[in-house]
This record gives sequence, structure tokens and C-alpha cells, in this order.
Amino acid sequence: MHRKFEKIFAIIIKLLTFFSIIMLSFIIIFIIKESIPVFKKVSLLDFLFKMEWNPLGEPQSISIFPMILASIYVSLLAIIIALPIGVGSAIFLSSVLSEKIRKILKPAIDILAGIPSVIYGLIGLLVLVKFFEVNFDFSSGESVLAGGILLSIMILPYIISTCDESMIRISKQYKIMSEGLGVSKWHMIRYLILPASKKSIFAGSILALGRAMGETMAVMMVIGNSPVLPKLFGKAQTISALIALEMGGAEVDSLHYHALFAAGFVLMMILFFINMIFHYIIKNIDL
Amino acid sequence: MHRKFEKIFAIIIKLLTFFSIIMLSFIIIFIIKESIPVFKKVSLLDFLFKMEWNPLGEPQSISIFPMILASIYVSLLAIIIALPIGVGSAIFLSSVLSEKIRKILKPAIDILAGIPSVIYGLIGLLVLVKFFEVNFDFSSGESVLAGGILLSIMILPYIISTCDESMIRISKQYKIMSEGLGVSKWHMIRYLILPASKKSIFAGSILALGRAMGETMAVMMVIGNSPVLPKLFGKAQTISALIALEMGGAEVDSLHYHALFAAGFVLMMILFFINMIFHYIIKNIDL
Amino acid sequence: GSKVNSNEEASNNEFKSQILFKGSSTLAPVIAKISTNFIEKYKTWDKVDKDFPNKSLDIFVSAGGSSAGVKAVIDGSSDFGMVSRSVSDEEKGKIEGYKEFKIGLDALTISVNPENKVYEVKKSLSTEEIQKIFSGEYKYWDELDSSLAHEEIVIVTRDLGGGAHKVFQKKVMGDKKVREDAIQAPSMGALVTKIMENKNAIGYASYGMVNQNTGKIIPLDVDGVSPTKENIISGDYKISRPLLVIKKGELLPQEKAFIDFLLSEEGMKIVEKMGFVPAK
Amino acid sequence: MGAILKIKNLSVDFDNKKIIKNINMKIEEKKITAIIGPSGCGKSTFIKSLNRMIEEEKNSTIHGAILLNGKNIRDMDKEQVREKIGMVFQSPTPFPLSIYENMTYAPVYYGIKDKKQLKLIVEEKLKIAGLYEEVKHDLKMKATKLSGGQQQRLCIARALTVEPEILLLDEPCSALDIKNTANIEEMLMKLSDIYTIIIVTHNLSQAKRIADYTAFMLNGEIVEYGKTEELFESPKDIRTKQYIDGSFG
Amino acid sequence: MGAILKIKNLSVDFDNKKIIKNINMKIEEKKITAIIGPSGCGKSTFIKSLNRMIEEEKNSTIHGAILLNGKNIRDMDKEQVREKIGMVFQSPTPFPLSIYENMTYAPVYYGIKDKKQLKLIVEEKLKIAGLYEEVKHDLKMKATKLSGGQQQRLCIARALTVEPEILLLDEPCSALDIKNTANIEEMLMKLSDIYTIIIVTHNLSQAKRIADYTAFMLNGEIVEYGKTEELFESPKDIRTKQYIDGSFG
Ligand SMILES: Nc1ncnc2c1ncn2[C@@H]1O[C@H](COP(=O)(O)OP(=O)(O)OP(=O)(O)O)[C@@H](O)[C@H]1O
Ligand SMILES: Nc1ncnc2c1ncn2[C@@H]1O[C@H](COP(=O)(O)OP(=O)(O)OP(=O)(O)O)[C@@H](O)[C@H]1O
Ligand SMILES: [Mg+2]
Ligand SMILES: [Mg+2]
Ligand SMILES: O=P([O-])([O-])[O-]
Repeated sequence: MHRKFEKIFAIIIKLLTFFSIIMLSFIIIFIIKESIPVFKKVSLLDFLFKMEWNPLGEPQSISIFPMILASIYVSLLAIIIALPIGVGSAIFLSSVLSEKIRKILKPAIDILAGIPSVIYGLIGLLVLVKFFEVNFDFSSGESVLAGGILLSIMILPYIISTCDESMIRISKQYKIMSEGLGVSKWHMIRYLILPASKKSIFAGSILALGRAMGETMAVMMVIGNSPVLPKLFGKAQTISALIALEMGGAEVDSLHYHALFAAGFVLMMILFFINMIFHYIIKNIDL
Repeated sequence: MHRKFEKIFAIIIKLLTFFSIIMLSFIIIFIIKESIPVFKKVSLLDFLFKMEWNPLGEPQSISIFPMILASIYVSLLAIIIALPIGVGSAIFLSSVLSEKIRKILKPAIDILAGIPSVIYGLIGLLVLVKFFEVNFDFSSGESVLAGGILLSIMILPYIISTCDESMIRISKQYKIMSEGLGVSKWHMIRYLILPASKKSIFAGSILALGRAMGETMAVMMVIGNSPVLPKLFGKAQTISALIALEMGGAEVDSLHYHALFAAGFVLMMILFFINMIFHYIIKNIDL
Repeated sequence: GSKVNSNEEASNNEFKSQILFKGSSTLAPVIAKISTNFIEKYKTWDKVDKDFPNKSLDIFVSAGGSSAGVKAVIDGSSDFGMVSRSVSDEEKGKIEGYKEFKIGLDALTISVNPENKVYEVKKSLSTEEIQKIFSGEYKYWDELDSSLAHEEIVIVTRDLGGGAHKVFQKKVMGDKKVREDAIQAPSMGALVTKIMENKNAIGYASYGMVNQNTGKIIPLDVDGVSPTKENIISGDYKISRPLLVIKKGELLPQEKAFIDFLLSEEGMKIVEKMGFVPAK
Repeated sequence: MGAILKIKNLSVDFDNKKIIKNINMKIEEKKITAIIGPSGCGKSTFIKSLNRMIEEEKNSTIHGAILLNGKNIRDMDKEQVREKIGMVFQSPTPFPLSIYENMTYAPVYYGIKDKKQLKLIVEEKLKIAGLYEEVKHDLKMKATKLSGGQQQRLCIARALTVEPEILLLDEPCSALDIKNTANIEEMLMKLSDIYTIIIVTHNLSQAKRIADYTAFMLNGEIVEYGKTEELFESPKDIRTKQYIDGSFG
Repeated sequence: MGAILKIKNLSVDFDNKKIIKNINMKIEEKKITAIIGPSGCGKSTFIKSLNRMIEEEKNSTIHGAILLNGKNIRDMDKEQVREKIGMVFQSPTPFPLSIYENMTYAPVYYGIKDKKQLKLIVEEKLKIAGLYEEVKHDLKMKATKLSGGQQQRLCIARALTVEPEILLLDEPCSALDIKNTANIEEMLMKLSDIYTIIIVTHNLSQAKRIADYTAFMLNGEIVEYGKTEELFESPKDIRTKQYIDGSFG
């Protein structure tokens, strides 16, 4: 009987989902578990909102406020730069270019996602940072701005990929009606495709934001890694850079080690809240 | 006049696209430029297909065949693991769960994309690698399999995000017709939503593949980094791990340095070709 | 073009408020940490010394490898070079008025997991034994000593091109190659973690890491010499390398002020905290 | 025979706007019942209520009861209701699959696996809907490429594959020419030996031709409901008369 | 007056399957021309060729020429052609925007910015299509929520906002009840003072009522074309006669 097959199918889907939820929970629980010892020594508020990070000093101080700000600052900057470029490119790819050129350009853009971050970091260091130093007379080019620009390139393919596919679908569905009204392609893009792709643009941004917040190596190489309050043209240190930089040296099971996990946990929560806000906004925009 | 606005809009879109193409070309050209010096000393074929990597030895030998295989092996393994889980979860999220639970679970899954790779690497080392050592009596648990599993978790949100959004759209459009036929949700998923989402699934896989091939830190911590031919239960070294591991120590402008860029270039080309093949397949499947 | 010229002129006549360090990636975090403390302490040059003008204190540290550090000093693109190996005579010949300051020593210990009974059976390994272990001639622990378990030896190294491995290669392995399927750890922390997690692992953990993890990993003696601070400074313990800051020509007064701080007790404490053996 | 479907005090709101207003009605078994009325009066909403499709509209609220053979459909499985009460929607929307896959979509669900049997069903139902001759060589073509009328016939054929007890048709001939309309009407009259059919149509002569009973709907209310001849020849309500007399040609 | 549109040797293939076969025809200015014929015979394909919409189907190949006021439309800008030759498609597909945005979509493109003026246009065209009264309070509602007939009227109103010279209508009344059909027919007859109208219909009496000229199409060929009365009263071709006589009710 076919219904039997269907039951099996349902079970498989449920199992697969269960799998991914298990993984998700496992990772979250692991991070939380490794974070807890910190909060026996430092209050959550102190950890979040004080300024100094000196886990090896005497007295120890572990607070990551500057890194929290830096993480948010750099990632949002990256999104702000990448979003218009990404959406613009997705529009161009999906609605303007011929299928032929598209078929070459799209895989080319997708490889941007596959270039290792070290290489991005190196390019950032040799080109971007250098550029600021030479042209803007910065004493050193390592800065939030450099990090934001570099990250924006790295997240570009995520935004483009997510938007482009749904724009093609929308355009397929309504193009004929729009063209029947004698309206130009650009008008259709502006007044039909863009508003109808809102959800995809949001989904892409969220994915890209996650990528931006989690990215380590490349940012680490161009942002200067100074645990100070971030300024656009000044150095800063992101949470993920902090973790990557110090995890290698932190003694396992020391307070330092747990503090780094706690920083990871905070990063996770920030991302979660930003995503929730995004979801809330998109829900209310699209009435 | 409105047409003037339209012209401006068209110019902006073109400019934005131009921007992203410039960035793309710039990065590709940079990598190619830094790769070229290698091929004055070593033939491309030798670089690609010989076994030994010893850029500092006497005589120097720089060939990356084992790393090429390892990169492909680990990433495809990750995709093979993540694809069913990701697609299954996307189906569940989009078609089975209530909007309410979905709205909490989706942002939670999205944060998987934002956890820094060091943390993934550490979890991989402390849990996954350990697990193999304890349960399977491996002398050391670092292996292609560990890398593949870890990567599959990391790329999960990319697959889920890309599929889920389009599945919701498709389900919205055809659900009523399908329900009018008295057919169950599961039947609709299997016979309507899945076939109609093929394109999104492919797009997600490509994005995820790029992420998998480019990922460095986490893989590096669980795969052992031995430049030998990869076996499922044996150690291996991916191209991106090679680059990340040695870039810090390579003297700028040395042959070693250029060889690392050349390795990056090869990674890029592999990704490009795999993407092209994917695009070709999807084109021919979807007649 | 004119802007660069005027800048150069300015630096010739006026007070130079910036100091540039370039070179070894091992040393870079140490110098960076010390300079951060220095800057935090004084903020502006006039607080360091009344004779200096009220200018902001800028010390820049960039990593690029020891050889890049030497090169930067030769061509003058950096004020100081950071080098984590000895500087060859040929290199010294290219630097007029060569000066070198020894900040400390980086020592590698041959360490194993506490569950591995090798440290009870053989407190000390000879260079030859270490060579055989790392080159793969010994595959199982019982080949080293028959009383040990018949279990595979797991080799953990740093990346084979990196500074740490170079020292190990030069001081222990000589011409022999480390076996291909050794685990290359991406950081010293990862290397140590691996030794702590795997009972059959052996690797060269840095001196500092061993001290941070006493009891969790066990360092063995090499040729009968144990890796203690004294033995390392005296040079009896052989797997070590110097951490040097090098300079071409005379120091400017402000540069001297910073080097003094580097070599002060405060500086040395940081060197030790970062896992190295301080020079003093 | 008797009433297979009893509608009691049915009301439907969209966003608190009353669209269906307290309808009471009995549908006779194995007869054809036509629903007529001006555009936007609530015909589609009404018949969508009959197999609980209206519940899929998120902004709807439903009051009242619908009894299928005496059993409230709200107490039944949605799927079961729709297996028994099939529906052809007003806008013909084939799935983005091939013609063949559109046709086998439901039968496969109802447990038919055998390729030959499936092929027979596809052929039979397409013939009933008068589409078979036109597409017999293109069964693998995407159904979305069919002409408007062909799509409509495909959707009718697709609904027949479920073999329901009651068939709801929402303007099934709107995109069809005379010949195909005649085909479909003939088919419906044949089917009414076995099935109960409810058809929404704006074509009064169609209602006259095929329906046993006709209901006239206006602003969400059933103004008049009775035997087709009676309703057309001696309407009791002045509004029914006006609507019918508006007819012309 | 004369022929505003001359169609010369028009053929259309889909994937090398001939759908339109060598059509020659002249369309009179400021008259209503009806195209009738069985489902799937190529009516939609034919009128889609008239404003080059058919070129958007990727698997189509087109031969022959279409002259608009003596000028080959292939030598004109696509957009310009469609500005002059407006079209209402067979399946009414509102954009997934609000009713208001659907209506202002084209006017905004043609340079109208003033809010008041836009509102006037929306109101006027919706009134012509007989939809205004029903939706005047819900102009911000998503157009996809309208009933089938309402969507069709919206699409007609939307096409009118372009103010074309020629209006192509593909079964514009298929989802409409008598009253609204009458409204639309009345409107079309009024509009034919200013516009040239080509209408595809499967409703023969509708063709009789409103069309000045009628063309009967079969298997991609124009079998007969002439004054409406002549075609219906004394068809020259036996197939035309058969088709018309197939009529009933
Ligand atoms: N894109 C396409 N690819 C392949 N075949 C097509 C395509 N579009 C239409 N056809 C076929 O061409 C024929 C004519 O289609 P057309 O839509 O012109 O018919 P029509 O006369 O408008 O029919 P109806 O009255 O049902 O709308 C049909 O057999 C249809 O299946
Ligand atoms: N989901 C919805 N949300 C809000 N209003 C709706 C919705 N669906 C339908 N309506 C409104 O309800 C009324 C009745 O719609 P319905 O589709 O039942 O009409 P109908 O009688 O089928 O008309 P037609 O003959 O044009 O198809 C219309 O005014 C319509 O705009
Ligand atoms: Mg309706
Ligand atoms: Mg048609
Ligand atoms: O950068 P190194 O310390 O490895 O020379």
C-alpha cells in the first residue's frame, strides 16, 4: 500500500529534522555548559557591560563590552555595504542579463563563498589596509572600516544567491503581465520584483549577518585586534577574533577558557536577538 | 518626469553590479597574479598531480594532489551528510511546523551560521575526534570523516535557509489545489514541493559547497593536516587548511608564498568547475 | 608625490613619534602586548620623558616571519626586526651597526599524555629515539620499550613550515623527515590539547604551555637534560631558540626608552606569561 | 433519495467582513445543483466552505454546521472530507509538473501503483474531460504550457481522478468554447447518475440546461432555491426575477 | 477609415509544432473584431503575436510581418508596441500588490506622479470595468484576495490605464456573470469610438452582439473572416457552418 510508504517518508523527514535539532541543541548546550563556570565568578552584567578584558591579569577582569560593540558594528557595516550591492547584482543577474552570461557569472560569484578566509585576510592586509595607510594618511590602516569592507565582499555571494533565485521565479510568473502593459524592465524591477522579493532579501541578509558575525580569520587580520571601543577609523576586536586569538593559548578549563566560551555564547545570543528582530520587522512590513 | 528617475535607477543598479563584478575580478586577478611566479618554476601538471609538498626542502617540491583530493572529499562528504538533513529540516520547517514554532526555530538554526569556526573546531576536537578514539579504537580520531561531519553541521543553515524560503512560497501557491484533491500533506511534500524546489535545493547546495571548501579553522582542527592521500578514516589536509597553516610562516614573495596562492587559485577553479557541472545538471534535469 | 616628500622631511627634522616592529609571528604578540601596556601607561611621549614633546605614542607591530623581519631592517622599512632564531653572519654583514636585544627564549619540550607510562619507564629520551619516533621508524610504543603497550604512536607537530618546527627539525631531526601522517596542529594550544586528549600522543609542546598545564601533560628529558628554566637559559637544554629584537644603527632616545621597558621586570613578566622563558 | 449535504446556519467572515450570511440549504443526492449570482456575491466562498477549503484562508472565520450524510464535516478528517467532496477551482491551476504527473498525483496517493492502471486512469479521465486527443502525444509536457481552456479541462480531469461522492465545480466552463462546454455538460449529466454535483456558473442557460436545482445568491445570502424550472419560470423573489431578466441575447 | 493592423503570412511554431499557420488579415480601425474557435486552436497565440508578447515564450518561432499603421512592429521598440497595443490576458493575474498599486503600476511608468491625478485614474478605470463600487473601501487590500470575476475586471481596468490605441482582450468575460458581462460589453462598444478592439471569445452570442467583424479560427488557420452578420448568417465555409451550428441553448 502506498500509505505505508508515506508513513515511512514522514518518519524519515521527522528523523532528519530531529537530527538537525539534536545537533543544534548539542552545540548550544555545549557552549552554554562551557560558559557557566565564568558566571560563578563574574556577574552576567559585568561580563557584558564593563570595559576591560584581562583574563590573565591580577586582578582578573573579564568583560567584553567593546568586543560586543565591535562585532555588531563590523557586521552591520558589512551588511550595509553588501546589501545594496548584493541586491543590485541579484537584480541585474536575474532580470537584466541574458541566460547565457548569467550561467557563467553566477558560478563565478559563488566561488567568492569558497575562497578561504586567510586569503581574504591577506588581500585585506596587503590591499585594503595599505590603501588606507597610503591614501588617507592613517597611522595604521587596520580599522573597523577595513573589516567591514572586507566582510562585505565575503558575504556578497550569500545575499546574491538567496535573492537571485527567488527574483527569477517572480519575474517568470509576472513578466508577461507586466510587459503586456508596455512597461519597461526597470519599472518592473522597481515596482514589482523588488517589493515582491522582500522576504528573500531578508532571508539572505540574516544568513549573511550570521556569516559576518562568525567570520574570524579575515577580520582578525585587518581590524587590529585592540580591545577598545570601536570607531569607524579605529582599531577594534570582534568577539570571534577574540576567541580565535586566545583560544589557542588559553589553558583548558581555566577561567580564561570558559570566558572565551561565554563570549561565544554572547555572540550567539546577539545573533539570535537580531534575527528575531528581523523576523519581527519582516512580519510587520508584509501585511 | 518619471522616466528620468527610471534612468537613474537603472544606472544605480548597473553601478552596484559593476561594483560587485569589480570586486570579484579584483580578487580573482589578485590571486592569479600572486600565483603566476610558481608556474615559472613548476609546471601546472606537476603542481596539480604530483604527490609531494615540501616547499622549504632541498630540492623543493610543490605539488598539491593529496590536498586537492582531500578538499573535494571532505566537502562532498559534508554535502552528502548535510543535504538530506538540511532538505528534510527545511521541509519540516516550511510545511509541517506551525508558524509559531517555526518563528523560533528558524532564527535558532540561523545562529549555527554565526558560531565562529574556532568553536566548531574545538567542539569537533573535544567531542567528535574523541568519540572516534574512544568508540572505534582509532589511534587518533582526526580523520576525513570527522571533518566531513563537522562541516556538515556548519553548512546546514545555508541549505536550510535557501530551501525553506522557496518551499514556503511553493506551498502557498499550490497548497489549496493539492488539498482540494484530498491528498495528505506528506504526499504533497513528496510529489509536489520536493520536485518543485529542485532549483532551490541546488542553489543551497552550491552555496554550502563553497562554504565547505573555503572553511579552514574548524576543519584544520579535526582533520589532522597530514599531506597524504585522503582515506575516510585517515588523516588528510585540505587546500584551505594548507594555506591557513603555512601562510603565517611563509615569507612574503617567496616561492612558498606564491605556491600557497596558487593552491588557493586551484581551489577556486575546482569550485568553479563543480558549480558549472551542477548548473549543467540542473539545467538538464529540469526539462 | 609631494606629500610623501614632506612627510619624509618632517620625520628627519621633527620628533619621530612612531616605532615600527616587523617580523616573527611568534614574537609579534609579545611585543604587541608589551607595547599596549607601555602605551596605556604613558599615553603620550612627554609622560615617558619630560624632554620629549607632547605627541601620541604609536607603536606598530606587524607579523610576517623572522626572515621578513631581517629583510625589513636591511631595507629600512621597519625600525626594528623581530627574529625568533639566531641571525646568520651573512645577514649581520648586511646590517650596518647591527644591534640585537635578547628578549627571551622559546623552548620546546617533548611531552606526552599522563596516561602514557613512558615517563615512568624512560624518564629521558635520546635524540636518536626522538628521531625514530617522529620519523616513523617506531610505529608502536612497545618498539621504544617492550614494557609499553602495543599501541600506535600518535605524532603531533606544528605546521612544518613554521618557526617552531624549524627549531625542532634543526636541533633534533637533522636530515630526517617527520613522518607524513603526523598531525599538524594549527596552534600550540591545539597541539597541547591533542596531547591532553589522546593517551598515545607525543609532540613538542612549548615550555610555557607545559607550565600552564602541569599534570595534564608530562615533559620528558632530552638526552638526560630536563627542560627547566635554568637549563634552557644556560643552553644545556638544546631544543630552544632565541627571541631577538634587532636594529640597524643607533637607537633614538625614544626607541631606547621602549627597549628599556621591554627588558624591564614588567616586560619580562609578560614574556613569561606569554609562555616563553624570559632572558632575565 | 434524500439530502446528502445539509447546510445549517453557515456564515463566513473575512477580517470580520460578513461574506456568507446564515445560509441554510439541503443538497440532494445524485442531482446537479447550480449556484448563480453576480460576481463577488460569495459563490466561491460558499462552495469552498462545503469541503472545508475555506479554512485554509487565514483571515476567515466560519460559523454553522455542514452535515455530510448526517455527520458534521468538522468532526471528520479534512483529507477524508476532501476525498469525498472533490473540487475544481475557479482559476485553473495545474501543478508545475507534467500533464501525466498532474493526473497521477491523486491516484498515487490513493494507493494505485501499477503503471498500466495509472495510464488507464489518466486516459479515461482525460477523455471524459475532452482533452485526451489534444495532448495524448504530449503527456510529458509541462501542464503550465497548455492553453487556458486546456488547463481548465485538465483540472476537471484531475478532480475526477479522486472519484469523489460529491463534485464541486466553480465555473468549470469559463474558458471553454461551445463544443467543449457541451462535452463537459454531457459528462456532468452522465456523472450525476453516480455523483452529486454542485456547480457555480454565471451562465444562466447552462444552469437551465443541466441543473436539477438552482440557488440564486446575492450579497452572501441565498435569495431563492428550488427546482431549476420553477426558479427560472416563476421566481418567487423580485430580486431573482430582476437578475434573470437582466439576461439577454 | 482603413486597416490599422495588417497581418502578413503570420506563422508561429512551438518547438517546431506549427500552431499558427500562415495567417493574412487586416484589422479595421476603431471597430471590434472577434476571434472565435475551439479551445486550443491558437486564438491566444494569435493575439499574443499582435503585440509581440509571443516572443516572450522561449520555445516559439515567428514568421511573417505585422504592420501597425504601415510600420512593421518588429522594427519598433517592444515597449512602444505594447504601449500602443494593450492586452488583457486570458487568465486574470493581478500582481501580488494592493489593488491601488496594481492600478497605478502603468500610469506611474507613463510619468504621472501627482497623487490626486493617480487617484482619479484609478477611480475612473475601475468604474469603467464595473469594479469600483465593490472595492472602493479596500483599495489597499492585496489584489490576489479578490474573487475570480473581480480579478478579471481588475485586469481589464489595469489594461485601460495604459490608454492604448488597440486593445487585445483574451476572453475578458469568462469569469463574469451576466450583469458584469453586459457592463463590459457596453463599455467595449463605447470604447470602440476611440479604440480598435480585438476580442477572443468562446461565447458566440457575445461575438454577435458586439463585434463588427468576426474571424473563425481552426487548427491555427483563419477559416473565414468577414462582417459579423455575414459570417453568422451565411457562412461560406462548411466548417464555419458546422461550428456555428454546434451552438445550442
Ligand atoms: N509555450 C507553449 N509551448 C508548447 N505548446 C504550447 C505553448 N503555448 C501553447 N501551446 C499549445 O498551442 C496550442 C494553442 O494554444 P492557444 O493558447 O493559442 O489556444 P487557444 O485557442 O487560446 O485555446 P483556449 O481557448 O483553450 O484558450 C495548444 O495546443 C497549446 O497546448
Ligand atoms: N481571502 C479573502 N480576504 C478578504 N476578502 C475576500 C477573500 N476572499 C474573497 N473575499 C471577498 O469576498 C467576496 C466574495 O468572494 P467570492 O470569491 O466568494 O465571490 P464569487 O461569488 O465567487 O465571485 P466571482 O463570480 O467573481 O468569482 C468578494 O467581495 C471578495 O473580494
Ligand atoms: Mg468565484
Ligand atoms: Mg486561450
Ligand atoms: O614567524 P616565526 O616566529 O615562525 O618566524
